[in-house]
Amino acid sequence: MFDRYSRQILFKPIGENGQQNIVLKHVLIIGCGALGSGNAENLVRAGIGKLTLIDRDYVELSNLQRQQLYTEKNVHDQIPKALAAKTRLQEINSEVEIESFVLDATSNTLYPIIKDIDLVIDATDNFETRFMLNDLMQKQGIPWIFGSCVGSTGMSYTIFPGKTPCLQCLLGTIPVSGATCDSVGIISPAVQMVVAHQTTEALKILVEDTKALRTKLITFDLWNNHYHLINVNRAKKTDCPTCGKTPSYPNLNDESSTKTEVLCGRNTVQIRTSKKLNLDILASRLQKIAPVKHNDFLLSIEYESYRLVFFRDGRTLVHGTDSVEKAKTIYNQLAG
Amino acid sequence: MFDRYSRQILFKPIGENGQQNIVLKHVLIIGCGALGSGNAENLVRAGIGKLTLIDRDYVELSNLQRQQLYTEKNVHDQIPKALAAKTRLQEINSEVEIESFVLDATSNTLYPIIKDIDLVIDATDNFETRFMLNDLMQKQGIPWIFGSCVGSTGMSYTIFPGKTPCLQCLLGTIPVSGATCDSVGIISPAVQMVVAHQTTEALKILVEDTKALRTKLITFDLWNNHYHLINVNRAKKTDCPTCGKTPSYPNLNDESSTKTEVLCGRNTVQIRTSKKLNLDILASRLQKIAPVKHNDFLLSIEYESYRLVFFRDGRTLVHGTDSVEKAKTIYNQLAG
Amino acid sequence: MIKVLLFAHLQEKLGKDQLDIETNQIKISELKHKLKDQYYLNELDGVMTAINEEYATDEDVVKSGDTVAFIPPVSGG
Amino acid sequence: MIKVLLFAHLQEKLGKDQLDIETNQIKISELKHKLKDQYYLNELDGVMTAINEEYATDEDVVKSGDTVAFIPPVSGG
Repeated sequence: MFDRYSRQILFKPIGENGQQNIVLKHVLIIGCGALGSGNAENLVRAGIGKLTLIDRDYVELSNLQRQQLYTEKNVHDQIPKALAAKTRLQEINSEVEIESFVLDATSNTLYPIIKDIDLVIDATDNFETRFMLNDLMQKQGIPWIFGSCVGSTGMSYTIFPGKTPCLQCLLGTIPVSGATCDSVGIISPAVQMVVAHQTTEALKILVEDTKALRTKLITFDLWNNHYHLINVNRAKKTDCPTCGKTPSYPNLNDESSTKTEVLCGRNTVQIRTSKKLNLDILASRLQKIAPVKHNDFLLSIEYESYRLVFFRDGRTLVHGTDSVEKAKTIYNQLAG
Repeated sequence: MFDRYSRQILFKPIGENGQQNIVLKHVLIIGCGALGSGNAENLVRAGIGKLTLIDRDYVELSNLQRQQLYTEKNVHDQIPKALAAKTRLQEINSEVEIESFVLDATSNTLYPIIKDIDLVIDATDNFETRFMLNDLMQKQGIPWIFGSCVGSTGMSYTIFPGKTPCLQCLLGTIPVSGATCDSVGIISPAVQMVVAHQTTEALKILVEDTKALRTKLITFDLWNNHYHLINVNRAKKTDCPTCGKTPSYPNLNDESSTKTEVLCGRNTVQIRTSKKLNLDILASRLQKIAPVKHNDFLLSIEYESYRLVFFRDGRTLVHGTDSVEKAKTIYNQLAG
Repeated sequence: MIKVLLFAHLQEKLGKDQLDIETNQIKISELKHKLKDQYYLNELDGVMTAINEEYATDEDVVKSGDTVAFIPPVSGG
Repeated sequence: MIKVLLFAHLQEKLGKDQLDIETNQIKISELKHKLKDQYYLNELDGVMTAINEEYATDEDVVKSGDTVAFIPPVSGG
């Protein structure tokens, strides 16, 4: 049965027992970009029992430089990442149960998904989502593995509710950092370093070898040859609004039904409504204005200097502006 | 033109100039196992001008746990790794020129391949080949990046002929180490750590940012949370038989025309002859003995408790024994 | 002397990845002030601080021979 | 006291990843002898040695307060 995992079973800290554990576990990966692709592929190759993926985006040409599950054909077909990822992952290992959602990860969308999750891997690309996740994981008592990267640098830290400091303890407030992959770039090895550390800690948790856990925060810079392990035990705060004695979970506020968000560094605005879009009806309306590209999950149209991508779940990306007002105007002209 | 590499061009140490350099360079990767897969995918995604791959093996089920280019279908079809790798890599990036060889990497097979190579990445799985490569690279003046991994550990070091100590300086003699992936196992993050370091140093060399090179040997253990950078400048020996003043290149001896080799920890013997095999003729002969599986590159047959795989280039793998004598006997019974 | 390590965009802003500060001891909050004044490193608010690879706060004091690292959180993924 | 770090299969053989050796100074070759005698670490031939993250040979001397790492080359790929 376990022939395909023989090299991992030979590794003593895993062994037959560890493999039996891995096969019973359910992991949620939030985001199917660079970190999500890498971690998902590792866990699927390792024989994880069940994997749930959630991502709001579709595959674009500039993703291919570092997002290991995707090909030129995915770009051409404008496939949502969560679905393109699932297809490739099942070709790699048909034994793993994979569930994928083309959705924004919000507290509303995650609540129904996380009920039997053993572990969450953070593969998001922004701190707003991470702080929401931090609250949600503390509330539900689920361990999660923070990871982020940009340029040739990255960091990772494993958060156990009730045991370790949480992200709020470590960072105080949501950082206002201009450094995203879309503003200062990234090289693929920085991704893999974070992935390697996230997957290792995930395997330790899945095989229940908790005394091997790293416990320190790592931060590295591959181009400048730095690697540091930081002891952050002291960061735990008893009055933390997320993991302290009287938590208020400040990042779990209700989301309003329509919300706009500037996607940092991408010259793109996301508009989210609570109602699903009927893409067929929209297609027949829009193709009078300009040629549309259309598949089961999304519809894209070039309009003036903008490109709009409408998703079935009610979201629209307006590429070509970082002005919310401008994006709303264009959106209303086409889909209003 | 460079839209797909935009995130890498945004990374300042690469930039437009660096990308122009990457697109002009030619890298050889020796071995298409775990390290080879990872490095090849990184370089192809990064837009390397030309990539040459050489590997003697075909895809097996136990490879899938850590060798990122391969799928269950490759296992079923028993595709040689160098070819399965090329197919997947071209789906990822059709702009890269990829050349692949299903061959043992020996000084004889490498000589004609390395004439316009800028850099070699070591993705072999044994020190015999690495010491041969070390001699060859010193003789030709080509930089190469040593990498190896087992369990949750790994190491890497970049060797510049004329500048750094060579592998012979560092290790003295070919190490007799029992620790291979086939004897003590491996987890995929150990692979990625080595790959991340090899690809980073490769990118520095390709964009000609030599002052950023790491210069130290790294060694790490992900399960036990170790990471060390070792300064090895002192290891350079003026009387080194490979990189010293009067080199003898002790590992470039002529290979005899027929050679057998026990593949460590795999319960397999490789028999290599200098004459190519006509697989069609062999198939028609062998199918009288037992059912054969046969594709353009290899032919496999189960015989008694052994499985033999004949390659077109003249090699045969006898699985199910680590006795050279036994393997030769079986081989002669079937193909002698 | 105190050794200061800088990461990510702090590095880029300064043009190098480390600095030596000549002083016997200094509070982290004062060290940040000093660096903001001398090197215009306004990005030092909201970065994580470590003294000798231990998490530190603005109130902690760093002494000669110590290494301080300023680690800005990065957000990509 | 000398701190000894062990990697890969040396670790497995010993059942832990570090050792403290009570001595003021010792040659690497003698330290290897000592470890072979006391812990049956015969695998110490052919491993790389580093003192405080610097490559070292059997002739080098390690002193109290130093960290010695024995790094067996691994061959997988």
